[in-house]
Amino acid sequence: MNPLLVVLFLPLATAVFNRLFGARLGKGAAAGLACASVLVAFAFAADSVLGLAALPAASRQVLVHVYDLLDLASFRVGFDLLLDPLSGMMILVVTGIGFLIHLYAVGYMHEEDAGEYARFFAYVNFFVFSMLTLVLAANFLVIFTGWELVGVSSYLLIGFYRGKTSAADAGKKAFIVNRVGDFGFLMAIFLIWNAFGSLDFSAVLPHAAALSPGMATAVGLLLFMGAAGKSAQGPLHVWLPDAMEGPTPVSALIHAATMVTAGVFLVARCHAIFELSPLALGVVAWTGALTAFLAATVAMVQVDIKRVWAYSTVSQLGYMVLGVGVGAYTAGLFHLLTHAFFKALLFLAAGSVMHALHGELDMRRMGGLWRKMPLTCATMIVGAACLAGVPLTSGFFSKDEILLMALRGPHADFGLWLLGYLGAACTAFYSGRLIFSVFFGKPRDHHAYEHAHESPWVMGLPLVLLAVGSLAVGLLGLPGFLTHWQPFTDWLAPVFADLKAVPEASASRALVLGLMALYTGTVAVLGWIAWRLYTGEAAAHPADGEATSALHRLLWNKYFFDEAYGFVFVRALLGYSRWLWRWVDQGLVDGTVNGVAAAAQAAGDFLRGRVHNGRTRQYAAYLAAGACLLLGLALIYHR
Amino acid sequence: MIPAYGLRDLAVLGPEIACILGAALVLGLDMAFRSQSSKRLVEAAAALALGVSAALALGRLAAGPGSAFGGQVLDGAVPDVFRLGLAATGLLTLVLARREGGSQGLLHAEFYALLLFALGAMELITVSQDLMLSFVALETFSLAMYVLAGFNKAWHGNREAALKYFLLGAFAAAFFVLGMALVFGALGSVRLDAASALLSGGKLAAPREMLLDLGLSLCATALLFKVGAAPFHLWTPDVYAGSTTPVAYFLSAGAKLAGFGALLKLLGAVPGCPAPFPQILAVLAVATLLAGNLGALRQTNLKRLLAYSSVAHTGYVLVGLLGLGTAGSGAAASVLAYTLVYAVMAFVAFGLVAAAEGGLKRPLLLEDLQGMGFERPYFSLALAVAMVSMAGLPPTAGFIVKLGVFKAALDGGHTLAAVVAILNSVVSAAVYLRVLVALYMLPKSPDGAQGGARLSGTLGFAVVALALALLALGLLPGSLLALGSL
Amino acid sequence: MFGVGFFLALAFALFAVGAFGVLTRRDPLVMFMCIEMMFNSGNLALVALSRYLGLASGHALVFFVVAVAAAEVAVGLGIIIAIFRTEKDVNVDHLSELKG
Amino acid sequence: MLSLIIFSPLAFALALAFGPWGGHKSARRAALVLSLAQAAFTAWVLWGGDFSAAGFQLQERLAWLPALGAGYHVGLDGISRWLVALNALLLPIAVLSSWNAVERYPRAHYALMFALQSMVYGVFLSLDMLQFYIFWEASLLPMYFLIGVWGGERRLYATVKFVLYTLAGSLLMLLALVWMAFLARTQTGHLSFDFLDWSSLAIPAGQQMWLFAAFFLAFAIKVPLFPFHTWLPDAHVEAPTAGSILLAGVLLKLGTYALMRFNLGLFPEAAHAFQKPVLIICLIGAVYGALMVLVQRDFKKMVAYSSVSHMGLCVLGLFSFTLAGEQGALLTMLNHGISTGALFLIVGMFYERTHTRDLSVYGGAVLKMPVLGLLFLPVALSSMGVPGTNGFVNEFLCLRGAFEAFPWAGAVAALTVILGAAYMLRLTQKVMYGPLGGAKMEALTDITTRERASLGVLVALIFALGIFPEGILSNTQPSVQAVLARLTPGASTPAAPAPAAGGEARP
Repeated sequence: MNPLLVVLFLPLATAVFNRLFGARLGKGAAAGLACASVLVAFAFAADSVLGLAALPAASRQVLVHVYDLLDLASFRVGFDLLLDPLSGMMILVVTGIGFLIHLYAVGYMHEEDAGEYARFFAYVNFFVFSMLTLVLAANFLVIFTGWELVGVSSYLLIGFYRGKTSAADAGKKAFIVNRVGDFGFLMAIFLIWNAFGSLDFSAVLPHAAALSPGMATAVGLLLFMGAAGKSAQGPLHVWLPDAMEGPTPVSALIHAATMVTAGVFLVARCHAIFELSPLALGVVAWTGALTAFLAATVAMVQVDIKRVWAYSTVSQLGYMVLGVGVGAYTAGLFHLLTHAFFKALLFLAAGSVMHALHGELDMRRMGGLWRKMPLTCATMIVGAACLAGVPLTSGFFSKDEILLMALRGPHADFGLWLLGYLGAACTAFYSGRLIFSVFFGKPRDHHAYEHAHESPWVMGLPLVLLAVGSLAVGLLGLPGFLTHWQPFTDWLAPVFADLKAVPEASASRALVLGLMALYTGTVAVLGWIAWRLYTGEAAAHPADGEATSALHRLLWNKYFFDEAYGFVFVRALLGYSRWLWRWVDQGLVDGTVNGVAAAAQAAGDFLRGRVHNGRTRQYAAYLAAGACLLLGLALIYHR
Repeated sequence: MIPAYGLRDLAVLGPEIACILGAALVLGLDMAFRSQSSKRLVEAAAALALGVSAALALGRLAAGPGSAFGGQVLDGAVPDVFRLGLAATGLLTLVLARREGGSQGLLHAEFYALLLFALGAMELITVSQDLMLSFVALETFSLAMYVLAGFNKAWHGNREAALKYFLLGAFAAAFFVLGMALVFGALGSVRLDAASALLSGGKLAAPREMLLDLGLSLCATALLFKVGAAPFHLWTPDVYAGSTTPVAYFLSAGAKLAGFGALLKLLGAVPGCPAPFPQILAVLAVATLLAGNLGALRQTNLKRLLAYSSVAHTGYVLVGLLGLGTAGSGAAASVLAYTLVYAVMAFVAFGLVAAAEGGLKRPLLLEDLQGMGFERPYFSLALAVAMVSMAGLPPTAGFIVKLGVFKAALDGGHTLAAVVAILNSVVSAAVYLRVLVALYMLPKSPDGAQGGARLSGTLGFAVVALALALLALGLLPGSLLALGSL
Repeated sequence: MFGVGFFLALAFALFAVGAFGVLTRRDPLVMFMCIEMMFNSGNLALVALSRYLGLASGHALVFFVVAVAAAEVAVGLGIIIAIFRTEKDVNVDHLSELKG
Repeated sequence: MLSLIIFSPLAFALALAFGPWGGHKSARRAALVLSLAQAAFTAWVLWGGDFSAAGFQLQERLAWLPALGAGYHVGLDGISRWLVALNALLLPIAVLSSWNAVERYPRAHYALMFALQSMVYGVFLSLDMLQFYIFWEASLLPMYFLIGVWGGERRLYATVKFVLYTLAGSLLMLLALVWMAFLARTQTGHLSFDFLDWSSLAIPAGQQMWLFAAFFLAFAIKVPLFPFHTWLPDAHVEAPTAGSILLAGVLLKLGTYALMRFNLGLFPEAAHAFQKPVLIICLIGAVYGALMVLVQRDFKKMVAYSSVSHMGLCVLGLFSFTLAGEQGALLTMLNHGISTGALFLIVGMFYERTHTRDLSVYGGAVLKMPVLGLLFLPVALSSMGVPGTNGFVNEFLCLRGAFEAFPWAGAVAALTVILGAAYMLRLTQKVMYGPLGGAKMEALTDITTRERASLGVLVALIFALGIFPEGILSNTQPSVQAVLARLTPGASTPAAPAPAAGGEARP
């Protein structure tokens, strides 16, 4: 049996088993089973990837046909899996980081009862399965299947705390917003089907050039609509911050490390189509850049630490999208990889803080926690450094690469770079702000502070591993002028072999170094500002609803996206539907039906009351009239 | 030259003669035995006469068409089946009278005699080829029916019904007389076969043809009055409601059979049924359907509801008549089948009304049926079958015959009339569903009739058997369709 | 000058008058007499046409009609008298309890 | 064999109505056993057919009404096979759903369900159109009683509306049937109601329009398509659970099945002429239905309106005249039966416990009913068409078919993907999640083994059909392709003779 099947179906099997019987097994067994399945999946994934690596670079593609999904005479599509460098990288990320997060969750969720515990792990395993389906897909139908299934598991996990209305709302919102994107994806699939008569990547992507420019643009934009939904790009980003209603490991796994990167993955996967349309690529890049910048500005004023990381995730996803949008697929994917590590780390660390403070998430009530939880503090600082792009961390290299490509890549634009740069500056500020508010300065809520404690080792271990990973992963993609050892680029090279120029050639070493210096300086300055602002006794946090300026109010309310959607889509749509129901359905359509019945009854009443009134003479009159009618008709026909 | 008539001529009229002799026998027996036991004897004699009449009709059916009295009487398959149906209707009326006749003051020899006279005349009109003969027959059975409608003089309703029926019936008959005069003017005779011979030979001058059509239209008025076609139908609800239930049944089923038998003969005078007759029939059919169905829609008195329903059914039969001009449309057969099945459906319905109203001092209302569905399962099922059949829904005989009339109309090219008629079926379904609603879906009404609605005795047997027959004919309608090959 | 047309017109007029009477009078007896008039208008037409066509059979028909009308009188009077006896009031418009 | 399938439930119905089962316990037990036996027998028969070819299998013919050219003629093909199976499947489930809910006149209740099943079988299997019509109309009556006797507060209004509305449509079809028989007479010399005879008739294009319209109206009301749908919410809301399951599960399918077999199969030219208007109606219906669901406050009404939306999609697929669309429509018939059946089953479970369908009372049910929560989810996912559940496959294929025919149609229809998620999740959340809704929710008890079994079977099917759709699609394909072949212009319709002067001329 192909190891990929184990990778894929073992988590599914465990998920089903745990969901059905996990509650009876007890917590330990359920968690153990779940973790083990992901670890085994990781092992098999690693094995598969190593096997792939052993192949010559040009033929690194393994196609696995599981069974036929649909067979419509001239059109067939199967449940087919494709292992290539791109999906190989992704399955390692999904199972690897997935495992660490599972491990973390063993500790994090231990207060839940056995049933909930098993349910949690079932859902998470199911998510792993869904995500693997997505990345391993060899055709558009399977990728759409995975695409939707991660949506479902995300929905389930966001709404994990089923008794909470806000959790259920957030899950619903996530799913519906994603569905808006899926609408585009579905249309793109149909267009591809029309154009190629097949949905297999192997039949579509190598022959993408056959698409007319207009069609390529349409397909690209529609695909990106799907990608934007899943990767929380503006204006479809609104679900991601709310998704933090889910348990923290979920935020780390799904809403930071893996699922949300699916959009980036999709664009990279279909780059052959995007490359045909400068317009589509432009939309991708500008969407990414704007999202990166705007989300970073919002993150600067939020006080809920998970929410800060959520907006940060939106922003970082913007960078990845910007990367693929400017044609720097490798750079975008590299940021995906580094971000997976450090954002997972940041969320887990935030979870650790939250765990220590019994669910407290408001950074205004924290402070000075480094004494109580040094490990969490240290690892979170590592993560934040990566996020902020402190030199020599992985985030520094990956973000740097993207910005460079925005300035000098094949589809570069100074505006893109500028937005990216400003976003990076904001990132440095909010990362610093969060770290300093939470761990440094004086405790602002003494009661909470007194009861704070470091997390157990099952939570600590993943933090450490992820911190190490966050730092180390940067080595895979050092800038080209430092070393010729470029494992990441080389590994993905076969996937992007169809692209024309080697983009980096256009950037001089001086420019690269100059930009690095600029970023370093910016990070240092903004970090210092954050330190000054947020370590004091009365840190510069305004209270809820207290706006210091119009700008602050704008950011605090996240540019009023939710309100706008609430008005346009929810209230207007519901209002319209209600109107439609009352006046059209009940009024016009049903009214016609009932009106006909009422008219018949009225006619019946008329006949009974007026015509059959019991008077013989009237009856005789009708009789005579009838006779006249007959005679009249006869005469008419004989005229 | 005086033609010589013989036994052969009498044989053709055998069924009628059996009825008339039966009537005489009944009266004679009543005079001979003025005792309580004579009631049964009289009843048996009447039944016997009707049985003989039916048997003779069957014999005539087997013997094939026969002309008698110089062509004034012409029987054939269709009239013979009408006669058979009339005799059967008479028997069913006896069954009904047996159940409630006592309490309704019907069990007198005169009742049976009048019934037999009426039936004899009704059978006669279906074979008559001579308008004068038809007129005499029409008046004979009409007079008998006026009396039957007012038979129970103690009932106020009976008296009013009789007077209304009489005045309107006589009024309608006057139109027949005038019509007959016009026909005579056109043809020099009142023989239908003469008309058909002249018309098909094209030997009739245009003004005379017009006169003939006017005359036939006026004659038709009286017949349409009898079958209850709008706008000549207004008497039906009042008279049915005012009469005793057996008489109401007889008025509805018997008059329909006889009236349509006569109408078929009348229209047979105009071969190919040229204009204006199809137009007249179409207008009347639509008017009748609307009047009957819409009138019944809000009716709560069950007998009135059945009266309106009888009007509506007349409408459907008229739709079937539309096909008369087209050879092979099976129009006559569809009319025949429809009226026969109507007689059965009406019997089940009126029979159940009779069973339910037992001892009730006021008219039976829909609400009296409430809650009976599961308490009186057989009663309710039989009524439900009758209602479904009347609504023309499968799998009942009502559906098959309705299909027949629609088919005839469509074959005659009267698509529009067929569409209107079929949409009327929705209204009629609404009417009959109300009965089912009352039976099965509403709780017992506090002032509803108590006790009655037991199916027992001859009536119970007949009602259940005929309800089953409606179902059986719906599933295996071979015998109904065989009428088409007559 | 009194051709068949005249008689036919007279017959129609009589018929119309009779019908008008039925529709306007309230006494059942009078109504019934009006109906008799309608019958007889038919008879008149028959006789006239019979003469015009030179056929005797029309006269024979008239006898049938007269006979039937006589029978009708017998039954009709019976019914009307039965009503007279019990109701006292013989306005047909008042006999309208059966309706709806 | 097929006749046994059709008439065995009728025999069972009589046995139940008049048999020796006095109390409601013995009646329901008998009903369950009989329905399971019936299902097993049907499954056994269906297994035997050969569905690699398009023709009708297991045909049976009897002379019935030779005078009218109507006979008794049944047959089974790939299209009807699964609908028959669905009908067999849903009866035991419906019986189980009324287990405790029906205490008044249980024998009559179960007998009517069997009678309904028999009529539905008859519709799916009839190849003689008069016989088809008889079954079609006769299927109204059992449902009329099921709603009218065992229904809710406004049952009379609902049931009378249901019967009259559907009757109004089908009566015109009756005229069209007779017209077709006349056509057969003019072309073959004898009246015929046989579908196979009709398939080879050359119907003048002008007449096709009228005939198509008459058929379409009947079926559109049954489906029901917008704007003929208003009877459905009323009927569903008032129907007892079993009635709703059967109504949504099989009765609506009569309409779509008949559209596919007769409207498309007999009037290809008219079908092409009507394609766009019908597609537009379907689009309106699909989106409009979904919007209606969004604003309902009644649990059952939501599910009912979602049927309007789903059936709009189904007919959309049908009228795309593409293989994907037809296959999708056929799958929709099955899957909608399963998932909406399951939804109504769930509504019934709640109603039995809370005696209210007002959603404002609901909330947090999953906390009290974890097992139901587990089984509810796949049903909801299926209804909104999530991959892995059956709902996805049919939705995908229907949309695909529409898109293939007219991209705009596919695009508009795909809005239901979003709206479907919106309303289904809203429903799920209202009922299952959030804090407990109140006293009525506090008193909830989780579903019993009986309820688990019935719902579990449906959920298992939801997954099975979602994961292996080919299991069904592969053996419906030949029959569906045969339908499509007739629709392809010039493929199989013989040249139509010049129509007689004037459209109204008699055939």
